[in-house]
Amino acid sequence: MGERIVIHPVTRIEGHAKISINVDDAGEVSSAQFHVTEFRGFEKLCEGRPFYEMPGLMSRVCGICPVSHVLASSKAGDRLLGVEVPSAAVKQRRLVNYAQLLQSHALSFFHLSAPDLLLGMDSAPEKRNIFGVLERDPDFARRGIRLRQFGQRIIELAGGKRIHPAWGVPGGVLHSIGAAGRDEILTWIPEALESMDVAISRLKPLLDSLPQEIENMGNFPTLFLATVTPEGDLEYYDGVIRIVDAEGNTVADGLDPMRYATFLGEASEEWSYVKFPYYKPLGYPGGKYRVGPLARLNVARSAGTPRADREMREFKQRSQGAVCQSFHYHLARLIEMLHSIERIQELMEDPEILSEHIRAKAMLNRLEGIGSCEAPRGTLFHHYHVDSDGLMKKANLLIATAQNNLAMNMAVEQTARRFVTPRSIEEGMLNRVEAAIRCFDPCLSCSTHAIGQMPLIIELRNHAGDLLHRLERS
Amino acid sequence: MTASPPAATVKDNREKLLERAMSRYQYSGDALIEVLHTAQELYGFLPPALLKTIAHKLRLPASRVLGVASFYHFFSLQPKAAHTFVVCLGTACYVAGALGLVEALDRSGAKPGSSGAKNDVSVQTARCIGACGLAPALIYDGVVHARATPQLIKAELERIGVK
Amino acid sequence: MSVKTLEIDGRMLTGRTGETVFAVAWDHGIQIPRLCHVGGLSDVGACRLCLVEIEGRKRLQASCLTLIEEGMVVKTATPKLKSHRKLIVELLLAERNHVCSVCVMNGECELQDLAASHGVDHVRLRYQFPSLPVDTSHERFGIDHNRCILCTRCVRVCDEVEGAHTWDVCGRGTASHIISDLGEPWGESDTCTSCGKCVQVCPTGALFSKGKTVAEMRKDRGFLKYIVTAREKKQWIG
Amino acid sequence: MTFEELCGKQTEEVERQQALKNRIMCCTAAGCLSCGADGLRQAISAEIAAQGRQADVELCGSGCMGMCSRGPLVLSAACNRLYGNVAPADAAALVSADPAATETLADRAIDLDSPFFSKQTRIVLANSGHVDPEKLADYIAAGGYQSLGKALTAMSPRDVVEEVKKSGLRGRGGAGYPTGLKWELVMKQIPQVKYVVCNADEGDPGAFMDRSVLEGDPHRVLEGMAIAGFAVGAQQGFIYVRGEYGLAIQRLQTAIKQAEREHLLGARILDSGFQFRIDLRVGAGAFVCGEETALIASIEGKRGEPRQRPPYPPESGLWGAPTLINNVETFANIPPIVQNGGDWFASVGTASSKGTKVFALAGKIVNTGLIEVPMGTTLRTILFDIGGGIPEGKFKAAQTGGPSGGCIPEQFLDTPVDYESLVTIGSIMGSGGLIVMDDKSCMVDVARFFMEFCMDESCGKCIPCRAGTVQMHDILHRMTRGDATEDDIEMLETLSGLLRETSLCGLGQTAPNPVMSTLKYFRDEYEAHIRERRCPAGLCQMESQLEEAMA
Repeated sequence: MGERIVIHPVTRIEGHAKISINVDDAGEVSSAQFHVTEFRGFEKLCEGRPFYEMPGLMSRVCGICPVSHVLASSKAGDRLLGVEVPSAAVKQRRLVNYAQLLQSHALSFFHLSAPDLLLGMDSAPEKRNIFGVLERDPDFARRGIRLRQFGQRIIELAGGKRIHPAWGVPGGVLHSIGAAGRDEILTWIPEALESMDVAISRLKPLLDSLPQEIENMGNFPTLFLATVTPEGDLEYYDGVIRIVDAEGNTVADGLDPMRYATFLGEASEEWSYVKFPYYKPLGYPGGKYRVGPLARLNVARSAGTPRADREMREFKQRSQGAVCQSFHYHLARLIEMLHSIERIQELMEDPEILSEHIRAKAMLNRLEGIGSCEAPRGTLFHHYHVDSDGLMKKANLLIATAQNNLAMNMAVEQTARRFVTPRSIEEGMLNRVEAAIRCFDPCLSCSTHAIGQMPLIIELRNHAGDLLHRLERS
Repeated sequence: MTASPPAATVKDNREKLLERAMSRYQYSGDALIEVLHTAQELYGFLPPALLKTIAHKLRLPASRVLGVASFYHFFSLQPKAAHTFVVCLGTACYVAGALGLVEALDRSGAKPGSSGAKNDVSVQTARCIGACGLAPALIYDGVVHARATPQLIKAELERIGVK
Repeated sequence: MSVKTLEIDGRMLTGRTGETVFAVAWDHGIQIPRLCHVGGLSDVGACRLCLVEIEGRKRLQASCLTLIEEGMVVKTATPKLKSHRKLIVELLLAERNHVCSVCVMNGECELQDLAASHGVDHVRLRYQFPSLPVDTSHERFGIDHNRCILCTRCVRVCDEVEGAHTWDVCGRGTASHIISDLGEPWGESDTCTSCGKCVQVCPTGALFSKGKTVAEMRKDRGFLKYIVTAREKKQWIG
Repeated sequence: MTFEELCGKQTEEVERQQALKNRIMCCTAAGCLSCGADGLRQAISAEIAAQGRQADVELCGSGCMGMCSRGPLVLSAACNRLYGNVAPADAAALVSADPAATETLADRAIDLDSPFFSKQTRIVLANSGHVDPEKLADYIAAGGYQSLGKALTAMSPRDVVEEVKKSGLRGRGGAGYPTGLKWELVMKQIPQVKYVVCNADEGDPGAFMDRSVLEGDPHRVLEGMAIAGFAVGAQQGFIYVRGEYGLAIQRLQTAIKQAEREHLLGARILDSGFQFRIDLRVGAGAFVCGEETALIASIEGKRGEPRQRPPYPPESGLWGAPTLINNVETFANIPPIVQNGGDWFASVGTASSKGTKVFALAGKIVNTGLIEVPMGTTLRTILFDIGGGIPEGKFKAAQTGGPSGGCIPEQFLDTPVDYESLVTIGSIMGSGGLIVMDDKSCMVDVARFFMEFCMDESCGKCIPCRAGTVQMHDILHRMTRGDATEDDIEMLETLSGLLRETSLCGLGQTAPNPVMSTLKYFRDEYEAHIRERRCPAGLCQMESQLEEAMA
């Protein structure tokens, strides 16, 4: 008799979702799905609103990566105005984007994933959280918390508040970081760099102790998509899109993000509120691809900063061709944090960061605008249509978590097949299924625009659909 | 000599009548409501162009004219349908089951405040037409029907070809 | 000019004949809440926030319309008045879609301030969620009906100070809304002088300058008193 | 025309009428018109011609005869009989007035000695049913314009005001402010230009007294206004009449023209120095215009939005001038008061409420129609003796005062109907709508109905009324759908307090009254809707029931 395990709510991810694991008559896992059960409808919500409001409105999509939405939204607004954003404003935006990456990755790694890594996949669930980590390794945990604080502090200094800053506007930004802000940020840098050294050197040996997990939790060939500089280096704010395959070969390069719709398709499935984007030339679901830290490191030639480049060269050695193990999202995340800190230092040393020429003003000059940037979890697109008065007619948001959706489903299934034995369910088995999801650090509030916090549920069902086991945590 | 008279002589008579009404009140802004009454009598409803004319003649701001016209339910800014049902929803009629009449009209696709499916029936509700002794009362194309029933409405709708 | 003495909130105050209770109170630092009143324009007594208790009068009185009288005893902040004001603010918040977080006036809004000062941390009433439009057809300004509280300051400033009377109220009751001319898009108004006075007097983010984003709008009302005084005293002559 | 000529005209007309063989009065009030009075009138007229009786049989239209439930009504003067449910086929019998022929009508004859008539006292409605509203001569024959003549020839303005004060007449529009005091206030104002306004914007759902008076006896109102104009020193009057009252408007227009032609209105009235014009202002469908400051705004051509009082209209009304505003019934009481004296009027009614009151009986009652009783008559007398009781089922409540009033339960049936007593039991006199409800009426739904009315009619100027009525209606609506909680009752009470105390005008201030009075007397019905999701009257369709029906 077939069975189905449902993990609902999935914990330690952003947002809420459900995993169902289907069990066949032989008692083996036959399939698994990652459902996103919430719906928010931001795209509908903004219809009829002035496009100038979008950065402020879109920053509300998510409490973790509001900056990314502000940036993509502001950039779409730049296009609607048809202006060239002053270079000082671009630097302000870049600064905050790095800060955002830093704080979001810190949250994902130290708060959400470190418990699995440091305490073990099978450790007691009630200890498997940041407080457990604090107990086991207070210095490590505190460094994580401080790194996140650093990122948030930059956002606060530049954007005016820590979350949902509405400082990005079409045409530029509202205010600059200012001399005092710059000075404060510079004081944080040495500690931050040191913390990254600590974290990276701590993670590497841990990875060596988890070969089973690395090889079986989301290890499969897909395409990887990310923004790079025209030269092919790591780039988060503005660049071209490059796609590589599992072997590391470039499939497409120099793609204009403005033309995303020509190479990315969006499918949907009735069991989930998240869309399923795919690379058009390879069709659905063959054109599955991954975005985010792992994809960016696979796609980029080099980081462009000395410390990160050193780590990146080593990282690329982990696999022939592209690194396909989703578990390495964790390491990629740390390398990106290191890179971000280096870039922040560079920006702080650039005198133009204090320039007050930070906003280009214009009337509405285009009726369609697309803005894209690299959010912590991957490439983000905002696509707006407005009427001649500048009121939103239609918005399409293509979000990183959605782009990883196909891969996450594959990872869930792979992990379930390998680790879940339906006859004797143990908590640790299900935790691995969740951990597979956490590699991607999905942000469900973004991808579905959900309200509130609803952690994930796992349900085990037979093939008649009867519920056999249910795990719910909040 | 041309056969057809010049355009000016076939000028709409209604314009003259409206003009006369306004001059009777010395084009005073205070007479706005009276003028709107006359205009609606003549034209059936109050389209924007008509409101604009009235505003100019009475030397009133256009927004004030629309503000007044839209305040009073008696004035219609939309053309009237060919057939009008007014269901009295005064207390006596309400207690006597006037809602049943509204429902009967509703079933035929004619909703209060809107025009019907074929755009030739409009349904309105009134706050007491003063025929409380005859509740529920219905005004169908200007004629008061005492103790109206859903059956009566059904028959009338069928007669004018609304299903 | 004769002077009258009255008691407001236990303080003996004086004011000139013809002054309102509201004006005398504010002159002496007693800030009676208000939304429809703005200095320099006529008063309509519509928002009911400035209601006060006056000894010997059965009903609460709108202080912006009540002239001071010798020996009057006024209370402006009794528990009853406060609870009424709080509920009025809640009624406004539930009436239309006031989403502070994306509003240009966030942090500067008079309605928001009132909600904060009256402890409105949640609304006990059902939100009505009407579907209302935004009109940004004007070259420089926009009107978002979702944020309009129908205080009619814009109508009055346009009529009384600018003299254009572009704005008025259309419809009635809960369907009331502000219109320009015959309800055309603002940008098509042939009476609007684009002076922007309406935008400056609007207490919320309903009227805003285009291009301003969330929390960016700052409104200046000082000009009103200046214009009105200048006009009364004909300061530009001589 | 001089006063003497007027008196001569009266004698002449009375004699002419007495010489006739028969006068057939056919009720042409809106009620009877809607059940075929027009066709009946044509049939009788044709019959008179066919029988060649034009010389000695006269057909007249008349104002409301009261018993609307039996319309169309016809009064035959020759046999002093009132017939109900008359059909065109009865024309021959009516015209001939032959006892044998009228036999066919016997079963439809209405007993004029029944309590419906005997328990009434008709002052305001004295002419209704006896005078043709479209004939000035008829009104004059009935003593019309004698009071105006008396005032102009034998009294000073102060005398008139004193007489009105002495009568104890109070405003019949609702609040019951002493009419004489109001007149005195206006009279004492210094400005030369003053106005008299007749509020005929009768908007309460379920009230049609004013309409009946205007349709049935328009000259009476004109005469009352002219006397008021003389007393307070105004030369211009306005009648603000509901746009819905087409027939009343038409008859008023006719009446004004007739009166002007005979110098009973206009310049040099009855050859005296007094001049008084009356203009009609037709309302356009806004209940709030019944509120005096809104009415003023409307006459001035503006949106009918009320303003704060004071200043009251007697000080600053129309265009800032002192303005006397009374309603139709109040003005209709004036000619008899001037004619018979204030003391005579004060002898009718109770200590604080003098005279009579006209009520429009409607709802679940046998004799729906228009009645007039002395102040102080008990509800029981009105409903069961005059009204004939409840047709089927059991009495539950009587609603007075329309949307500003309350519901009176059975235990107060013996309360005398006067201004103070009604307020004591949570209702108001209002303009005179009296709607009877039986056990099939749901009191929550009635409260919802009135709140919906107030919500629709709120002008939108002040927030408590504009937004508060919406919220109160929302709660009541949810109650009738079984979708409310106990907290909602509390919120309903809180909102009621807010509206009552903070609304700008009477509409908002009194809008909670129906809710408050039903909550007071029928709280169990509210609780049943909330706790048991059940409508005790079986009227409300509960959401849960609807869902069941769908499934």
